Amino acid sequence: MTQTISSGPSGIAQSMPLSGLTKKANINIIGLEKGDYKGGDSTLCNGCGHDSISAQIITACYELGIQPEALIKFSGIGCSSKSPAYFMSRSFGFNSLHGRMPSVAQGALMANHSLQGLGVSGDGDTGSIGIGQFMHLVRRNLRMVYIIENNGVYGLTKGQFSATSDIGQELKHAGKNELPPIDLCREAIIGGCGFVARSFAGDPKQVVPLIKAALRHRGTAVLDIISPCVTFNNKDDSTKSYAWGREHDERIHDIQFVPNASEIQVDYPAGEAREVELHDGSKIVLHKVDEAMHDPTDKHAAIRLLTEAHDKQEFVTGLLYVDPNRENLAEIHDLGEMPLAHIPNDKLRPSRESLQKLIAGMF
Amino acid sequence: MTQTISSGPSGIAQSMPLSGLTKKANINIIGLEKGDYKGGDSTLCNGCGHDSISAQIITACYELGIQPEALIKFSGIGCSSKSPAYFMSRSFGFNSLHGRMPSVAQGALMANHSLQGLGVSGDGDTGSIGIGQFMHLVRRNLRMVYIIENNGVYGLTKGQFSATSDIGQELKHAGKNELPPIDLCREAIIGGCGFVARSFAGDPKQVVPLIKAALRHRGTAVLDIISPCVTFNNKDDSTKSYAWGREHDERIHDIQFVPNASEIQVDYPAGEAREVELHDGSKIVLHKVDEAMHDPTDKHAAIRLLTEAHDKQEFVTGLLYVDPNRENLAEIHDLGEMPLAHIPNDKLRPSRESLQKLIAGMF
Amino acid sequence: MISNPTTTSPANQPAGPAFIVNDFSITAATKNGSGSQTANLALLRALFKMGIPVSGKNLFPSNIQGRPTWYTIRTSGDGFIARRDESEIVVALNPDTALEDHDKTATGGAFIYEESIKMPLQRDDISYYPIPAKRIAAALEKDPKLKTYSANMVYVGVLMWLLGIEEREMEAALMHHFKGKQKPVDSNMKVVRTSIEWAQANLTKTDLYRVERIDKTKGLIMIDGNTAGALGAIYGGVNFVAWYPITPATSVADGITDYLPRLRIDSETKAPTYAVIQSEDELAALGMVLGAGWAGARSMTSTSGPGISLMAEFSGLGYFAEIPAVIWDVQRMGPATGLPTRVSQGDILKAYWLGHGDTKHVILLPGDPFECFEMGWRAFDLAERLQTPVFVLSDLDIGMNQWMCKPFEYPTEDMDRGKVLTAEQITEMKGFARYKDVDGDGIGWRTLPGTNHPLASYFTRGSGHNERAQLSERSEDWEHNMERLTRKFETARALVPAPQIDIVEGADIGIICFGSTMPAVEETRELLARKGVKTSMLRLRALPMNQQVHDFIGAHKRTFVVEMNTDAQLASLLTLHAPEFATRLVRTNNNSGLPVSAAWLIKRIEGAK
Amino acid sequence: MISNPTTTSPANQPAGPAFIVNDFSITAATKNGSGSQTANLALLRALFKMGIPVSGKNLFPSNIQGRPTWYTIRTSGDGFIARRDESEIVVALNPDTALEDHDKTATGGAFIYEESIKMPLQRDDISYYPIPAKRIAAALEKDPKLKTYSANMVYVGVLMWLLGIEEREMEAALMHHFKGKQKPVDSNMKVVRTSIEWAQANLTKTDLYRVERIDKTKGLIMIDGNTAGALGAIYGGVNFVAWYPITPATSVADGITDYLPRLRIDSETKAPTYAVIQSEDELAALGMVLGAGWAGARSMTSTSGPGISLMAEFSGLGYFAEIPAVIWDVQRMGPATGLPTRVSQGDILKAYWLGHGDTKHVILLPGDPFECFEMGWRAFDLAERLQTPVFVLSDLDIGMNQWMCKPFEYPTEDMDRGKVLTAEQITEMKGFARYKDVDGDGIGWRTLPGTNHPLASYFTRGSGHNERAQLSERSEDWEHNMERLTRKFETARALVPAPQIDIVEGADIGIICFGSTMPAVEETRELLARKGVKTSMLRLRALPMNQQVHDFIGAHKRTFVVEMNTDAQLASLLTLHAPEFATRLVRTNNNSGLPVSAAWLIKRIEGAK
Ligand SMILES: Cc1ncc(C[n+]2csc(CCOP(=O)(O)OP(=O)(O)O)c2C)c(N)n1
Ligand SMILES: Cc1ncc(C[n+]2csc(CCOP(=O)(O)OP(=O)(O)O)c2C)c(N)n1
Ligand code: SF4
Ligand code: SF4
Ligand SMILES: [Mg+2]
Ligand SMILES: [Mg+2]
Repeated sequence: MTQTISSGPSGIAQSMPLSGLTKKANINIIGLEKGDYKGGDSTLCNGCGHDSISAQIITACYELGIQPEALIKFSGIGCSSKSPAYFMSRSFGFNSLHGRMPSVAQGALMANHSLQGLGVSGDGDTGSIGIGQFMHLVRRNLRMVYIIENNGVYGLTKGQFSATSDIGQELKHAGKNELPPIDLCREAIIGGCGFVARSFAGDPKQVVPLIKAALRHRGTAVLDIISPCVTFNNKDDSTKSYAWGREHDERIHDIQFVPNASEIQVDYPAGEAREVELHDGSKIVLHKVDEAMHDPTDKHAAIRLLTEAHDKQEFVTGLLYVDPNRENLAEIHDLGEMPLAHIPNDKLRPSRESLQKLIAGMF
Repeated sequence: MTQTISSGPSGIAQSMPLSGLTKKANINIIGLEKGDYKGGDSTLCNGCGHDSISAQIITACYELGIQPEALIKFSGIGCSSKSPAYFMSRSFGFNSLHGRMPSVAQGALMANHSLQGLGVSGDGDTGSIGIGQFMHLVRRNLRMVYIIENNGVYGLTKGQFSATSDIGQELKHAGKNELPPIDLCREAIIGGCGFVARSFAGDPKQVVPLIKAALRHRGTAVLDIISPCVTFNNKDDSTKSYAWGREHDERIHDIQFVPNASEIQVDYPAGEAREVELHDGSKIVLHKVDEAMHDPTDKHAAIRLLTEAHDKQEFVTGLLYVDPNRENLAEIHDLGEMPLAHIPNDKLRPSRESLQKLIAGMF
Repeated sequence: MISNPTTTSPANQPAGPAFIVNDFSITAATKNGSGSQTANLALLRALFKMGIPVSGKNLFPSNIQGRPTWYTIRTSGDGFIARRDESEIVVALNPDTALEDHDKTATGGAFIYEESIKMPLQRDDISYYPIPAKRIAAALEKDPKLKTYSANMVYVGVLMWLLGIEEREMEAALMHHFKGKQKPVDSNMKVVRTSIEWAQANLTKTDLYRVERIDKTKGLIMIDGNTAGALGAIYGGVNFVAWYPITPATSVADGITDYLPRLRIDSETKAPTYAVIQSEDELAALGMVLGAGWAGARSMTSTSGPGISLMAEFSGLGYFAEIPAVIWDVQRMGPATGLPTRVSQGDILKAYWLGHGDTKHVILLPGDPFECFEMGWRAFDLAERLQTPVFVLSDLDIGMNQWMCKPFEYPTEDMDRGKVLTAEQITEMKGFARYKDVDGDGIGWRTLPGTNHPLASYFTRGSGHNERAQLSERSEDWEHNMERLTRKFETARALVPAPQIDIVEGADIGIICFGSTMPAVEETRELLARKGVKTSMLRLRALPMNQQVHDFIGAHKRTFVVEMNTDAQLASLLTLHAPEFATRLVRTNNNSGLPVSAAWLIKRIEGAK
Repeated sequence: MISNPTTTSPANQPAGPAFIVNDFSITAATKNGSGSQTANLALLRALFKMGIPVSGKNLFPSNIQGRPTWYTIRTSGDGFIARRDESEIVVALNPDTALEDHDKTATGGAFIYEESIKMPLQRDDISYYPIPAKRIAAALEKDPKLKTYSANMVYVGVLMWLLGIEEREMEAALMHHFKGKQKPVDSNMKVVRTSIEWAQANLTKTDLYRVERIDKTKGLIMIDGNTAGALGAIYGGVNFVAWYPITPATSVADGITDYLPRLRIDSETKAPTYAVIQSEDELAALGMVLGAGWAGARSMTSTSGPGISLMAEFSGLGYFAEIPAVIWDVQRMGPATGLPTRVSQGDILKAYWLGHGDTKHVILLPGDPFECFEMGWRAFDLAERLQTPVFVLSDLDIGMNQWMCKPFEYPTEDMDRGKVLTAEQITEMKGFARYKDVDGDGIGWRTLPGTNHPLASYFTRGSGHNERAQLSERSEDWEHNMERLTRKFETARALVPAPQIDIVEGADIGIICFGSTMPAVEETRELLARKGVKTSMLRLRALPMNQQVHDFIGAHKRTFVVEMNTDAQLASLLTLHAPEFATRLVRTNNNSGLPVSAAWLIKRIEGAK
C-alpha cells in the first residue's frame, strides 16, 4: 500500500500546489487542513526559538501539500531534537542519539528513498559531538532537509558552550569562551552540500520559503537557523540572541518559492529576478535587496562571504549556495522506483538453483 | 629532573642549530648523531610512502637538534599510524585508537605542554572515523605537528576507500568511488588552523623544511603529505600514486627553513624572497618558482586555491596558510612554565584549613 | 530581627498528645523553572538548622521549564533519611497535577493549595488550606518575571506558620542559599514574613503535624554528592579534567570548575595547577583523560550511562595499556537515553566489564556525599598505584539531592603517585621493562614522557606487547601479559575499600547493598529489629569483591541483594563471586526510578518469608 | 593433461607397513604478501579432492608484507579437522624463521628448505630436503615481481612428489582457485611440473609420510565462514548493509559486495534489491543499520571487537526502541586492539550485555561455515520477529580459514517479517499502540514509516515511553515496559536455535562448548572414548540459554566449559544460568590466540581428574 504515498527520488512534485491557490482555501492541495500538520504540545520554554521553527515547518509542509505520512522526522538529542514531537504528529519520527541523527537518517531513507526526510538538530548535536556524522552525511548527499536550530549553547543540559558559541561569550560555570565557532554552513558547502542556507527563527518570512525550497532539493539541504535560547543564551551580546539578531541580521536577499508549472510570476517583475533551477524543475527566484548581491551558484563567493562574516562574528542570512546537479545517495546506488523496504520476499531470496550452482563450485 | 629537558610553550628554541653547522658536522647542535633518531625496523611494504616520511621526520628532528626525549610521538591505527615505531625510538610514543589520536594528544600535551608533540595519522584515521576529533583539535589549536600520511585508501585493512579517495578511483571489492574527497587542508584552515601545508612523500626537498617549520609553530600544524600506498593504491590513475604525483605535483613555491639567529641567508639571493615570521621568531623564506605566486597569510586565497584544485582533483603543494597569532590551547588555559605533570603534590592538595572553611559553610 | 516571631504559630501552642512531631513528609508540587528550588532548599536547611534530621528528594522532569516537579522533605526524629512513599503535608501550586497531588495526600494530612486552583475538595480525612500565593506575590513584587518566583516563598511562610519552623533559621537558611548576600535574603524574607502574618490572620490549624527543635543534626553537614565528589577530586590533586555535559553528572564538572580557581592557583606563580576541558563528546573526554594520565597528570572525567557506552573502547585501551584515569559515572535510568532525571544503579555490571574482550575494571561505590568526597581523592591513589582506569559509581540521588552526612575528612594518607621511575633510577637500573612484574603484584614500573634518559622511553599501544612494550603476536607473550593483568586485579582486590559490615549475632537474614539504598536498608533493619527480626548487613564499597563478601553470604541462610535495576546486576556479580552460595541470594531489586523506601524493602523481605 | 604423472613418486611405491598415510600435518613457513596463499590453498584443496579430510589454518601477522606467516594443513583419515600442535612436514622458505621452523619439526618428520638458506642441519631424527625454489622460479619466470610468487609453486611440486598428491587434483584445485581461468592455471602448473621433475631427478625420499586417495570428503564442501555468512545473509534477503572495515570481519562485507550483483538484481527492473554502504565508522554503521531496520529493510553490519565497543550506545538504543538489526562479530583477540590476526571468543559476555543500563541481547553462535550460512539467514527472521538487534558471534578461525563442512542447506522456512501492521489493518483496528503486548509474548506490533494512514505513525525514542510510544517519566510506565522486555527475552529463549546435545549413557563428564572449538571437542571425545572415558557434550548455538543447558549441567558430575578467552566468560554465563550447579562447572579456557587442539583439551580434562 505504501507504494502509493509518494514519488521516489524526484520528491513529492506531483502534489505541488498551483501558485497562490493555498493562500485562498483553508485546505491545501491534498485536501488537508493546517491542523493535520500539528504536533503534540511543546514542553520547551516559553519563547524558545525552536518553537517558532516548528511552526514554520508546519506552514511550509502545509502550504506545499506534503503528505504527512510521506515524511519522516529525525532528530538527535537536545531541546531542539525534542521539537519533532511538537509538529506533524501524523509523520513518523525517530528521536535518535546525541549527535547520531545523520547515520539513522541515512539508513531509514536508503531503506525507503520514496519518503521525504526532515531532520532537526542542535548546534551541540551537530557541531560538537555530531560534526563527524554531519560531514559524512553531506558528503554522501542523502536527500533530506537538515535543520540546525542553532542557539550557540547546550540548552537541555542547562547552558554549556557548543562548537558554535561566540568567542567571548560568557556562561555561568564555564566562564568565557575562547574558541572560534564552527560555521556549519561553510562546512556544509566544503563538504559538497548542494543547498546551504542560513536564517533566523524570528523571521518566518524568510524561513518558510527556505524550508519549502529545501524540501524540493535533490540531495542534502542544510538550513542553519539561528534560534535563540531564551533561558541560557539570550544576553544581548550574544550573536544568537533575539536582540542581537534583530540588529545584526544582515540580509542578502529574500526568497519567493515558485512552484512548478506556474507560468507567470505575478508579483516579481522581471529584470530584478534571478532564477536558480532545482532538480525537480521548480525555481527559486532571488530578489536583490541591497548592493551586496550574492550569486548562490558561485561556491567561491559563498565561502568568501561566510569567511568574512565569520571573522567579523556576523552572519548572513538567505540562500547561500545551491548546486542541484550532484547525484544523491539513492541515485549513486542506482536504486529503482520501489523502495528497498517494499521489495517482496520472493525478490529478496535468490532461487534454490542459484544456491546449488554456488555450492557446486565449492567442492 | 624533566624540567631541564625542554622549554615550555616557546618550543625548543634554545637548542636550535646555527645556520649551516649541522650540514658539516655529523653530530647536531645538541651533540647527537643521526643514529640517535632512528627507530625500529619498519614492517611496512617495500616502497611504502610512509617510510620515506619517517626518514624525513628523522632528518628534520636531527637537523633541528630536537632532544628525542622531549618529543612525544602520537598515532591512531593504520599502516601510517604504525610508523612512529619506525623513527626516534628514544622518544615516547602513544599508538592510540583508530581515529582518536587527537584526544589522546590533547590530554598528554596539556599534562606536559613543555614537550613537543608529533602525530602521524592516515587519511582514513583522520578523514573517515577521525574527522570529528580532527576538527575539534584544530579548533582548540593544541601545539603539535599533525602529519597525515595520505594515500587515499585503507592500507592496513587491505584496500578500501577512505574519505580522501578520488572520485572515480576503483578498488577490488568496493568498485568505483563516487563520493567527493574531503580536503583535510581546507578543513584545517576553516577550522582555525594556523599552519597548513601539503606535500608529497617523494619530495624530501620540500617535506623536510615543512616539518621543521611545523615544529616551530605556536599551535596545531597540519601537514597533509600525499604518501602512495604501493600495494593497494598505486594505479597510475590515482592522484595518490607516485606516477601521478610526479606528473601532477603542482608546486607553488619551495621552502628553505632559516633558523633563528642566523644572519646571512647564504644561497637565497634577496629580492626573490618573501618572509613569514613564526611565533618563535624564526622565519620561513618563500621562493617564487612560477607565476602562480601564493601569499600564505591570505586565508581567502588559500581556500580559493584549494577549492579550485579540489574541483580539478589536483593538489597544490607547499605552505598553504600561516597565521602565527592565535593562542594555543595551553596559552588559552594560562598554563605556567611548569607542566601540570610536574607540579609537586603539596601544590596539588589544598590545605586542611581550606577544607575546614568550606565545611563550615555546609551546616 | 524579631527574637521569636513564631510564638503565635498554632504549632507552638503546648503540644498535647495528639501532635505528631518531627516525623512526617512535606511535598511541594510546582512547575520546573519556576524557582521553587530556592523555597524548597531553604525549608530543608531551616529544618536541618533546627536540629531535625531531614532529607530532600527532588523529582524533576527532563526539560527546562513548565513541567511538573515534586520536592519532598522528610523530617525524622529517628534520623531516618530514606525516601518515604507518602506525604502528609502537600503543597499544590501546579494546576496540572493538583488533583493527583490532592488524592495522594496521606490520611490525616494537610493539603495546601493556591486559591485560584479550582477543584473538588471532598476528602474529610485531611485538612485544607487555600493560600493566595499569587496575590501576595503580586502585591509585593513589581517585576513580572519574579512574581511566579516569589509565589514559592509564600508557601514557605505558610508552612513555617503551620509547622512551627523558626524564622531565624529560615533567614539563616536563605543567607546560606544566597551565599551571604543580604539583598535577596531581605526581599525573600519580606515575602515570608508577610505570608506568615497572612496565615496567622486567615488560617486555623486543623492538622496535627509540627516540628520542634531538637539536636539530632549537630556536627553534620548538608550537601549533594556531586559537589562532594568535585571537592574530593580537588583535594585528591586532580589536575586534568575532560568532560562532556550530561544529566545527572554535569554538576560534578561544574563543582570542579567553580572551586578550582579558589583552591588551586599556585600561590607563587599565580598559574593554575589544573586544566579543565569540555570535550566534543565522551569518546574524546576519555581519550584526553588517558593521554593526560599517561603523561603523569591526575586525570578524570565525569559522565552518565550514555557516556559510559561511548567510553567502552577507550576503557579497554586504558585497561590494557595500563593507564591511570578516574571515571565518575553518576548513574541515571537506562537502557538507552532512558530517564535522565531518574535514579538507577543499572551500570554496575556494565562498567565492571566495560570494553570488548577480557577487560574488567576497578569500581568504587560511594554510599553518601561523605564517601563521594573520600573516594573522590582515593580514586586517584588507586588509579596511579594500579595503573588502570578506576570508576566511581555514584547515582542521581546521592549526586543531585541534598544529603545529611558527616563532615568531610581531610585525606588521611599522602598521595600515592604509584610506580614511576626517574632518569636517575633508570641509570642505576640500566634501563627498564615497562610491563615486567618485578614486584610480584602484577604492576610494572612506568616512566613519564619527557623523562630525560635515552633508555626511559617506551611505546604505548593497545595491541599485543611483551614486557618491553614491544609489539608481539607470540602466544606466550600474550598469555604471560594477561596472567600478569589477572594478578594485578588480585592486587586491586586487596587495595580497594573494604565493605562496611555489621554482623548481628544469630541473624539468619543478610542484606547486601551499595550506594544510595543505604538509608532505606538502615531504616529497614531498625524497624525489623523493633519487631524482633535480626538482620546482618554488608554494604559493598568497591569491586572487585574480597573474601569478606564471600564469607558474609556463607554466614547467612538468605541474603537479600538490594539494588535499583531490572536485571539484578549486583546479584549476578555476587553469584559469580560466591557460586557455592549462589542459591542463598535473594534478588531484591527495584527499578521505579525513585529512591527505594524502607516500606518497600520490608515488604520484600517479609514477603520472601 | 597427463592421466597419472606421479606414478613415479616414491610415495606411490607399494606402501609397506612403515608408511604413515593421511595422518600428519604440513606447515609452510613463508613471508606474508609473497603469494604463498595460492600455493597453500591449492595444496589444501587438492588433498580435499583426493577424498582426504583436511583442515587449513593460516597464522598470519597484522601487517601487509614481509612478516613471518605459517600455513598448516592437517590430513586426517579419521576426519579430525582441529588444529594440531606439531607438524611432521615443514617447508621453510622464510630465512627469518627457518631455524625455529627446523627445531619445531616433529621427530620422524621432513624438513624441506630453500637451498639458499644457510643453517646448521644436525638433527638425525628428521629427513632433509633442500630445494632450489628461487632458481627454478627464476628460470621459468621473467617478471621479477612474479619470481617470489612462483617460488611457492616449487614447494607445491616438491610436496606432491614427496607425498604423492595427484597432479590432476592439483590442476583442478588451481582451476578452482583461479575461477576457471586457464592461463594462470597453466603457468602455475608449469612450475609445479618442473618442480616434480626436478624432485624426481634430485631427491630421494627418506621420510615415511604419504597420502592416499580415500573417499571421506564425498558430499562435503570447503569454504570459509565469512563467505558462508555473506551468502547466508544474501539468501536471508539482506537489503541494507552498513559496515566499516576491520580484520577479521572485512571479508563478510566483501563477500556480500561480491555476490549481491550476481544474485540480487531485480530481474524485471534490473535495479539492485539492496544497498551497501561503507560508513565512516562503527557508530555510524550501526546507526544506519538501525535506521534501515526501523524503516523495514533487512539490515546488517559486520565488525570485530573494537567495533563492538563502539556500537555499545546504539545497541542499547536498538534493544530499547526495539528495532530489528543483525550484527556480525567475527571475534579476534582482545582487549583493546589486541591481536587482530589471532582468534578468540572473548566477546561473548560483552556482546550479551552490550550497552549501559539493563540491556541484554540475543546472540547466535555458529559452529562452522555451514551454520554461518544458516544463521546468516535465520538472524533476520529472529531480528524481525523479536524486533531487536541479533548478534552473530563467529571468530577468526571459522571466518577466515577454509573449513570442510556440509553443503549449505537452502532456507527451510519462509521469511518471517515479524509483526507489521498495514494501513488496512489499522483501519480495522482503529489505531494501534506500538509497545502494547497484545499477544502476551512481549512483542508489540509495529508499522513501517510511510504506512499511509493517519493513525499509522508513532514516535521512536530511546527515552522512557508508554505503550503508545509517548514520552513518559512515570514509574509505572517504565516498570511496565521493562517487564514486557523481560517477557520478550523469554520469548527469544524459546525461539533461538537449541543447543546441539549428545548425552552418553553413564558419562560423568560433560563438555560444553560453542563456535570454533567444536572440532577439538569432537576429537577429544573420540580419543577419550577409545580410552574408555565416556563424555557427553552440549554445543551452545545461541543466547539466551534454555532449560536443556540447565539440565545438561545437572546431569553430569563435572562439566568442562571449553572456550577461548582469559576470564572464562561462558563459564560465568553458565553459572548465572544454573546457579544451583555452579560448582560443577570446570573452567577450561585457553587464550593463546590459536585454535585449541585436542591434545590440549585432553590434558586439561585428564589433569582435572
Ligand atoms: C551521549 C550523550 N552525551 C550527552 C548527553 C546529554 N545531552 C543531552 S542534550 C545535550 C546538548 C544539546 O545541545 P544542542 O544540540 O545545542 O541542543 P539544544 O538543547 O541547545 O537545543 C547533551 C550534551 C546525551 N544525551 N547523550
Ligand atoms: C575501531 C576500529 N575500527 C576499525 C579498525 C580497523 N582498521 C585498522 S587500520 C584501518 C584504516 C587505516 O587507514 P588509514 O588511516 O588511511 O591508514 P593506512 O593504513 O592507509 O596508512 C582500519 C579501518 C580498527 N583498528 N579500529
Ligand atoms: S533551554 Fe533554551 S533551548 Fe531549551 S527549551 Fe528552553 S529556551 Fe529552548
Ligand atoms: S599496505 Fe600500503 S600503506 Fe600499508 S604498508 Fe603497504 S604500501 Fe604502505
Ligand atoms: Mg544548542
Ligand atoms: Mg590511508
